[in-house]
Amino acid sequence: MNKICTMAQAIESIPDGAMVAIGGNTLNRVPMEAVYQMARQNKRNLQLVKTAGAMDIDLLCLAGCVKSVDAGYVSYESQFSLCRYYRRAVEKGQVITYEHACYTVICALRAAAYGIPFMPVKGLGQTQLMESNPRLGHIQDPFGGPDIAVVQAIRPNFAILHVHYADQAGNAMICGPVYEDLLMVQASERVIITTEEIVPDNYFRRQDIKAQIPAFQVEAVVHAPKGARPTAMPFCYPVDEAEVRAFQGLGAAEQLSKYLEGRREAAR
Amino acid sequence: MNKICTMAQAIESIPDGAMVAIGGNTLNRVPMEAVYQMARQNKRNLQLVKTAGAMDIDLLCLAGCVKSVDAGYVSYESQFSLCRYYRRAVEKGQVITYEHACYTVICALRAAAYGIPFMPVKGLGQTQLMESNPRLGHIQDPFGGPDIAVVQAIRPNFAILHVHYADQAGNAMICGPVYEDLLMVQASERVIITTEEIVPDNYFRRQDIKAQIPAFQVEAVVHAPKGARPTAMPFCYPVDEAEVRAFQGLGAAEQLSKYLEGRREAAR
Amino acid sequence: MIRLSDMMTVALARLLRDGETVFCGVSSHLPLVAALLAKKLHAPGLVLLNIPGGVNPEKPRLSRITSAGSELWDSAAAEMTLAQVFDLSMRGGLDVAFLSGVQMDNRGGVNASLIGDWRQPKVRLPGGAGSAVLIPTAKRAILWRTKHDRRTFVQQVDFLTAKGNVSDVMTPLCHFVACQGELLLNSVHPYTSIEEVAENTAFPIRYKVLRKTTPISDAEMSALREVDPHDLRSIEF
Amino acid sequence: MIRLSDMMTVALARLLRDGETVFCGVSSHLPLVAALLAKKLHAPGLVLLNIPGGVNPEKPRLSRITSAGSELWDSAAAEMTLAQVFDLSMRGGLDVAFLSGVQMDNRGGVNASLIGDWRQPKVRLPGGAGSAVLIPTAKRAILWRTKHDRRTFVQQVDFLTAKGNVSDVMTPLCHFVACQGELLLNSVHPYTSIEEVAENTAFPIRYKVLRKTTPISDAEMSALREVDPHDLRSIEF
Repeated sequence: MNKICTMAQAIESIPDGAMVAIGGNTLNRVPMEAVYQMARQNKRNLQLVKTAGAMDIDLLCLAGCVKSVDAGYVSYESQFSLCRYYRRAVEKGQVITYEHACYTVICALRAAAYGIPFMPVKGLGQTQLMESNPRLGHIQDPFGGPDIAVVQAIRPNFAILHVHYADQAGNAMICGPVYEDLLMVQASERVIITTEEIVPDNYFRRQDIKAQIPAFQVEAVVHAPKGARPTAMPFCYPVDEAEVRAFQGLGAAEQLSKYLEGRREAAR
Repeated sequence: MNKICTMAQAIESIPDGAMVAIGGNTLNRVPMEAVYQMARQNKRNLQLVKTAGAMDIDLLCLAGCVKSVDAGYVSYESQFSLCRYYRRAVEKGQVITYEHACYTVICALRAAAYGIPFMPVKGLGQTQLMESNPRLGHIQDPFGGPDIAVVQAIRPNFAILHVHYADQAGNAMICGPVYEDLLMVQASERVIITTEEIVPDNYFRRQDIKAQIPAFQVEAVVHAPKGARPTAMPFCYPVDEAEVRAFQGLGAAEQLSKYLEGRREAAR
Repeated sequence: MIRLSDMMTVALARLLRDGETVFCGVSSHLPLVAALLAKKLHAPGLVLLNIPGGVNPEKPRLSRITSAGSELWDSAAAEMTLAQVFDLSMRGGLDVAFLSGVQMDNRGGVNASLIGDWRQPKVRLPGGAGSAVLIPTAKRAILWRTKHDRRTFVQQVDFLTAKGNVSDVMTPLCHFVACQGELLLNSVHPYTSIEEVAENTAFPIRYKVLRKTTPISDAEMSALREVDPHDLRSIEF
Repeated sequence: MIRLSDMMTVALARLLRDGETVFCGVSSHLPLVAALLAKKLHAPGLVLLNIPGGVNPEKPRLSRITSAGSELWDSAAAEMTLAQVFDLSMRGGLDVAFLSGVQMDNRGGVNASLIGDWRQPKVRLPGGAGSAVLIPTAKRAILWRTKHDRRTFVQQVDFLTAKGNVSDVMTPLCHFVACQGELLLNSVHPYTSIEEVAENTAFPIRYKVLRKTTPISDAEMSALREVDPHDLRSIEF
């Protein structure tokens, strides 16, 4: 079955209010072209899920697409500083933060992948996350040990990932760091893959090259060369610093559509 | 740090009574040379852990090494039929079976790997495993859902795996099916690797070849060419059917030491 | 002369639909061949899942000794470990699981664990492998057993290893389907009769409409020979 | 003239022991360089773990933009995903976690979440990343912060993101160590004084023996230049 479609088609399948897990980490291998498209399509009330997000969450907050964020960390690193659009939206009460340790996001996704309602988590000792995040709780050990913290399952409606290679059926492969991408595939109801390269049908049928993501778990494949820009794609391209700074300099939501139009031109 | 040692040295580190997870599946990539050595060293009261075992468990039962077995399946497949030494030991009350679904072994190992006392398990519906296996129980969902089954963590003292490549520090790689081996590494306190080949120190420092097992998790590396025989080693050798049949034909424990001596000669 | 193994394999293959995810575990040569046959015939998009973790191996050269070996991995396009296949079923994404047992009753109960009392078993059996979690969570659990006798098809299993979403039971003699929690006879294979089935079954045989299993077509037979040239479907007979 | 970033990096490196497993997360250039420095100097068997999952990358060419990128993966011998690194800490196998925060108090409490009340935060901060689970489970959680002022070292944190096994806190001015649940001043860096530390700290400064931090040796400085030729340890200054 050929699952290749345009970015616009793939993103159109995401309804307002959907819970969406976004692949990559901070400014590394983020499906930014898909993020841009969500903003262009003016999505509303998205519930974002990520361990450590940066420009993806910041942009969707600026665009007004976001209802809530489940994450352990939302910020650029080093000189790129904080996500100011995200901050502003949270401080104004427009976006709800479910603050996690990155690991409780992982545990919540694992619970969804394993089909269980919650996952026990070691180590949540003295932390006010327990009171501020309703997805966290405590449970008795039925085998007589001390109580343990638990996190409720998070089952995103969609996972969107940017990968190096995918075939038209949806078999897909990431080179280098996988971050939480593979777990997101297992945990999510539907998976959209954007890929640097579409490979021939038998590309993966070799002893040494197996897709980490089986086709049957994938709903849509979008050919998106440079689809992670301006974030880094390992072995392909580094962070486009000028582009990140241009985005950070926008200031108001009104400037965003022009920026997105510019990005569309650049992608041609 | 050079962790290479002899099979005898590696196995000597396992005390009587230890809980030992054995890699591979049925007659596939089982660390049989290590299993033979456990029998030769006359271990006692071992608590074996495996999803699907065959000759490994059968042999250790014949040798009288076993106190208990946590497994989902203990049998040869197709024409090799049942594990009769294991059966006899269980029926005589010499060996305790903690019967699992293969998946509850996986969940129990995951719990150990994740540092939590138990793991919720979907799907244990109507089954008498719940009453026969004390490692299974039930728990309330603190988020208001229905009760769910749980399995207690299983943290083996040792995992023993046979791999294709390892360096002297313990970085190790399996080609082809990994079964539960990598999970056993995460779940166990100490890890013994037996390997077809010892590779040079920088073998794994390449983009496309990464060890799946990091050296720091490994305690001992044994160079054991054909170390999975008579089970199959993918891409190396198939099941040695004659050898399996010879073992199955032994009948009594008295014959075993001669068989093991023969295997020692063959390994030279 | 129709061989029992051929009839069972073909009849199992017919139960599988295009696009379904199908799991075959240890010691499961016959359903493995059935899945490959279905893929060849009417279900090219069927997704075969297995213990070694090879998703959809392409024309695998099956091993006589194991249905959990690397031959199911080598030609696969993607990898999905056994743990992940179980997870898939747990979250409701597995369409079909093939499972077996030593005793089965007419309520879909399966015993693969032991004969006698579990506190002191008379006979220790191999164990249910994935049954206890797959039979309740797979959308359809299809049971198969290469023996059809009164020791297998019992009034009540000695030990309930698993019970749940059993949809079909395939034997050398017939095909049962589950209907409101009861196994009803759906069809008897061409070379036998309801009397022979009843004689070899310890629970009462009930049915709505009694059918004969459709005989094996030439196309089915030739496809079967192609996917299983070494007749591994017959090793348990 | 000793640079603050050099002094902090060297002092952090000295805290690491040979053979320890050490985790550095996002936005952690300074401790990342410290770990590489320790490995070069006195801890060749140190095991560096990180977000991209490269175990012990060999002479990585660090990125100015991220401490979670593939440059930490490329030259690694083995892979261990972030999830697995967390798991390692959860089961008691992580020796050292480097973490930071925006507010820290003298009981080892860390705030990386928000300023104000959590129901309606005045300032939303990045979040604790791994802190809430790593600080209680790593054998030693070492905190570092490139600013030393009264807004950082507070009487009481606005929000407790994490607390637990904090063993050390390193700042541009000094080194605190945890003793019976309290942060005690262990040493002040050569270019400053206890008065300057006290002036810039909102909690009372207590100590058992007051030491000066050992100045950077020539060997340390030359190794530091080698592992961090592009001075990434200074990007937050």
